[in-house]
Amino acid sequence: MLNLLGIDNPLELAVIIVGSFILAPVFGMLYRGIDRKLVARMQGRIGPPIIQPFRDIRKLLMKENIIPDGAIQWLFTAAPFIALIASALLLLYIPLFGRGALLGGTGDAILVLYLLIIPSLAFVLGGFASSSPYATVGAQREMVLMMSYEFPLAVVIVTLASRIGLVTNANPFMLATIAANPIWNLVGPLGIVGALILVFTLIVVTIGEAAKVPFDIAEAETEIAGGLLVEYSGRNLSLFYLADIIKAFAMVSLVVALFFPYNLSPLVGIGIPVLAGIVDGLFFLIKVFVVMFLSITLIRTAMARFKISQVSYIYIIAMTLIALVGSILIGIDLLVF
Amino acid sequence: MEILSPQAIVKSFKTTLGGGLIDSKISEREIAVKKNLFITIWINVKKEAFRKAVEHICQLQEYPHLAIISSSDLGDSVELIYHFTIYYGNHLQEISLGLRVRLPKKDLKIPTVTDLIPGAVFTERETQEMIGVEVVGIPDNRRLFLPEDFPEGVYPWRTDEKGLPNDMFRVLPGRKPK
Amino acid sequence: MSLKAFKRALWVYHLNTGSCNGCDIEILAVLTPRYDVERFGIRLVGTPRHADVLLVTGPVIKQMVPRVKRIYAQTPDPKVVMVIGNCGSEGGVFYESYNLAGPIDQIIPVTVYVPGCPPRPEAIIEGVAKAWVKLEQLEQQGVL
Amino acid sequence: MTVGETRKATYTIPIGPIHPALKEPVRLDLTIDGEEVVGVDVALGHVHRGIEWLGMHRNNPIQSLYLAERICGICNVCHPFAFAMAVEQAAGITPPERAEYIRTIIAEMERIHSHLLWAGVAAHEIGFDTIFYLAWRVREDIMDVMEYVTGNRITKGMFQIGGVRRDITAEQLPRIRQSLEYYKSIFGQLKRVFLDDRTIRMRTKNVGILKREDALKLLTCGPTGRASGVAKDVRQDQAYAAYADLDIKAITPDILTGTVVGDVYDRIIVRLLEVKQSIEIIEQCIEKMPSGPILAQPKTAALLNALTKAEGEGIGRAEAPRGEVIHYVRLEAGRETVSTWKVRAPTYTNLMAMPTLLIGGQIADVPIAFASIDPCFSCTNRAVIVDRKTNKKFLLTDKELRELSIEKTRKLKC
Repeated sequence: MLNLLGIDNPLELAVIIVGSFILAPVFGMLYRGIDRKLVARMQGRIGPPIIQPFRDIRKLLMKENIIPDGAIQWLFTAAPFIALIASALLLLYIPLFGRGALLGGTGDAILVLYLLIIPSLAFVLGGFASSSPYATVGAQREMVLMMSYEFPLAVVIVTLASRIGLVTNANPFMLATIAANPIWNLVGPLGIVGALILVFTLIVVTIGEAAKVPFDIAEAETEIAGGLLVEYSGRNLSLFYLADIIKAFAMVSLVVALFFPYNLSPLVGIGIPVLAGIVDGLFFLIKVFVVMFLSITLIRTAMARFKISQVSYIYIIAMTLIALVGSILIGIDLLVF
Repeated sequence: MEILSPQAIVKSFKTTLGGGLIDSKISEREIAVKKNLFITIWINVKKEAFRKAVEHICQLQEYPHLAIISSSDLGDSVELIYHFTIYYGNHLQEISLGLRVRLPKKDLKIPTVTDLIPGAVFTERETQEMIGVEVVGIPDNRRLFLPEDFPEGVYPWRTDEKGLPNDMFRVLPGRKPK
Repeated sequence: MSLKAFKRALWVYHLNTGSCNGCDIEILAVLTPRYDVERFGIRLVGTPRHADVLLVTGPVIKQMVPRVKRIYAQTPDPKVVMVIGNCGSEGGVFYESYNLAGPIDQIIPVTVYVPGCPPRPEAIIEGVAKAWVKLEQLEQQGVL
Repeated sequence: MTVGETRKATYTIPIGPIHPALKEPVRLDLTIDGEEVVGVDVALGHVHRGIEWLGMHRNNPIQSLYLAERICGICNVCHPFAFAMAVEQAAGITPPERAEYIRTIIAEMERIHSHLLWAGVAAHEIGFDTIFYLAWRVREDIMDVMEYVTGNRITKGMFQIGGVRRDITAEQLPRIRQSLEYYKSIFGQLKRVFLDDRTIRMRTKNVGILKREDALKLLTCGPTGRASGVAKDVRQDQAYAAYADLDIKAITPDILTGTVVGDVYDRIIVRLLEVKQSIEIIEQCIEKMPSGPILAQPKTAALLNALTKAEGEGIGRAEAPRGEVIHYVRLEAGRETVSTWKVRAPTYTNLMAMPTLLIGGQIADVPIAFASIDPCFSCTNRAVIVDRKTNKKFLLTDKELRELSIEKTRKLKC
């Protein structure tokens, strides 16, 4: 086995691999179930059981896999795989369960940005390949949305990396570096405000990334089948379903990795590696849950029920501007203190 | 616009149409506890006077509400009733006005009223396809409800040989076809 | 594959073939907080490609026949067809009309009939339970 | 079959909707230039069941009463209501006063349920599913009361020619009152949700405008016409049932806002205020309800016999939640069925206004503008989009339209 990331403890390596490939999707699905349940409760319903996403996927695997006559066959079939593989790759680059990322290295923070695009792109490709006008319209809109939210996301990461780059000799565009130097430790009060604004931006971006079926904002979670997936069925649909879940989990993990990389074990002083790993892993899950609840579940329901309509209607301008304000604050903070 | 009594309305038709008016009827029904009146006026006009009658209704009320055209197959003729309502918007003063015109089966043609009442297109289209009356000058000549593969020259509401043939509908088991 | 997963994750597509809306609003009512079928994992989907169950209402107007057949073909196997309401089951009050091609079982195979005009939401949910039983039978026969 | 359908047969999903808003037997052929709608054609007939033919050739009038109830599953009180009135007029039967009051109460209950249903559907059209659930949850209470009073949730089977089949007893009144109190207590909340929400305002103000003059010319009726300032309401205008005893005033949006715009927002106002009006009407009816019989002729066989012998014609008019329902009935002596039956449902004429509502708007506004007249049919509805520039035709199901619509809300929101 390759000695990735300089991890020489085979146990730890095994833990990370298990964490990336098994635990992350499992918890991703669990969180999707929790999200659906919570939304239902907030809408006055009982809602599906938390394990519903597992059942959905198992059922989809039992179903017939139809490829429509008019579709571009190879692309139609390949797109779900691309989406799933790209989402899974994301997990390898994002630190999970309080550990480092399996892969990673110079510039992985930028790489993640690109990897985030690929699943969306695969959705778009699948939509175009179905050559249904419905899916085509959906694909076009998805592309527009995708381009819009990648931009503020880039601003957030670049700001973080530039600030952190000033205090360390390590490459700042590494998630490991960012994790080692949490932004909150580096800046003064003004910078904290700036960082909070960046967190807010990232959370709004997460809504866009996770509510992947962009035209179906209210039902993106309960109904994975938006316009893009109209022609998909059976296994292919389940792959998209899974990719969607994993990507949402990865995205939220990214938020955690960028802004809340703290581990619990050093704070409470647990020295035993295994115990520390378990404690950190659980703490990570809690952090992910909190971010997911705030960004996906709560805002989604609240936006429909109450009204949060203060943000401008163009994602790209408003959110980018807000992100820029955040980075300027961090910049001023640097000058002042 | 001045609101006329039902009797005055009938009288105004008489003066406007003269011999074009065949007969007229005012039906009044007492309703509920306070016995307010539900008033319906039936005006029966000759085919030639039909347009003039509609124009006269437009005089009585600026935008008369043409609810529907009903059609009955009377054997040797088809009777159309244009159901208007006038004087709406005022408490209990609305009057239902049925303008009745009879067309002989030999000459099933009626001029359109869509130039006076633009909203009448649907009901005129329906009249054409259901009873087989040709509406002369209708702006939209297509069918409204019947499927495109419905046979030509068959009109569901006719009771003569142009009505539905027996093989076009089903009869419930145990029920005699009428 | 366990049938249990299948049973507990039925995705439903609603197909209206010319119904009066009565059954359709009751199907919707089944989704709403009072009845909330999502707690059984049942949910309405927007395309027959994702569906396990076709909920068909209405007496099948002649114009709808090719569409009903196409929707049926578009639904991936295994699938169950449920008819909601009297019109769809046997024509109902419209049986003798000249513009009908139904009832539905003359056009596509039907597994579960839910009679009623319209059936109560509870009856619709019970119909879904009947569909589960049918699926179990299919499993025993080795079809699944 | 349209051009688009033949060219791309596999993509056409003719039965788009999973929610009832646009489930009409109607196809809209939209001509668009870029994003703007420049032409609209309406194609009907996907739910043509030949009901009038059945009534004229198959059923006796009492059977047709139940057929009339099944014209529409949502407004299934007003059709038998109008049909019964038409037959009563034709046969010279006068329903007892108490029956008139019971009919009115049931009709108003239906209005409450229908308007709440519409509110949920309209919220769904612009992507507010939480409000959809809220509105439908609120609606369940009146459904319960209707079931309690009539025995059924949807098709009530309350009407009989010459009266009603069930009485409303004194024991039932507390439950009805309790429900009315409930709706009064939440009315402020509903009003806040639907009229003050910024997103709803943004999506509905100045969308789908119908000017007063167009509304009159195109014969629109019901809330659609009233939102354009046409104070036309059968309950106010013409004496029928217990409405003749009450002092009812047609609701126009200027009652609340002082002006009439005739847009979707005004239609929301009218419907909301009508819910309140219905509550008041039911209260007055309960208070003033006279005692006495509920049927002019309780024996069905005798009634049928009288109807067979009767000769005459009559019009029944009732204000349905969506507008005016008119039934024309002609009876011939010796004939078991009615000899002529003509039904006019409100959507029939309201659809005439559709081109005016949609032309000049954006595609994303089509669903809410279309839903704003509260069309009441059942199934397929999709639009043929003709792009002026390329002259290509392709089909959009209303689900896609809804997606576009929801996306617009989303854009406005964040």
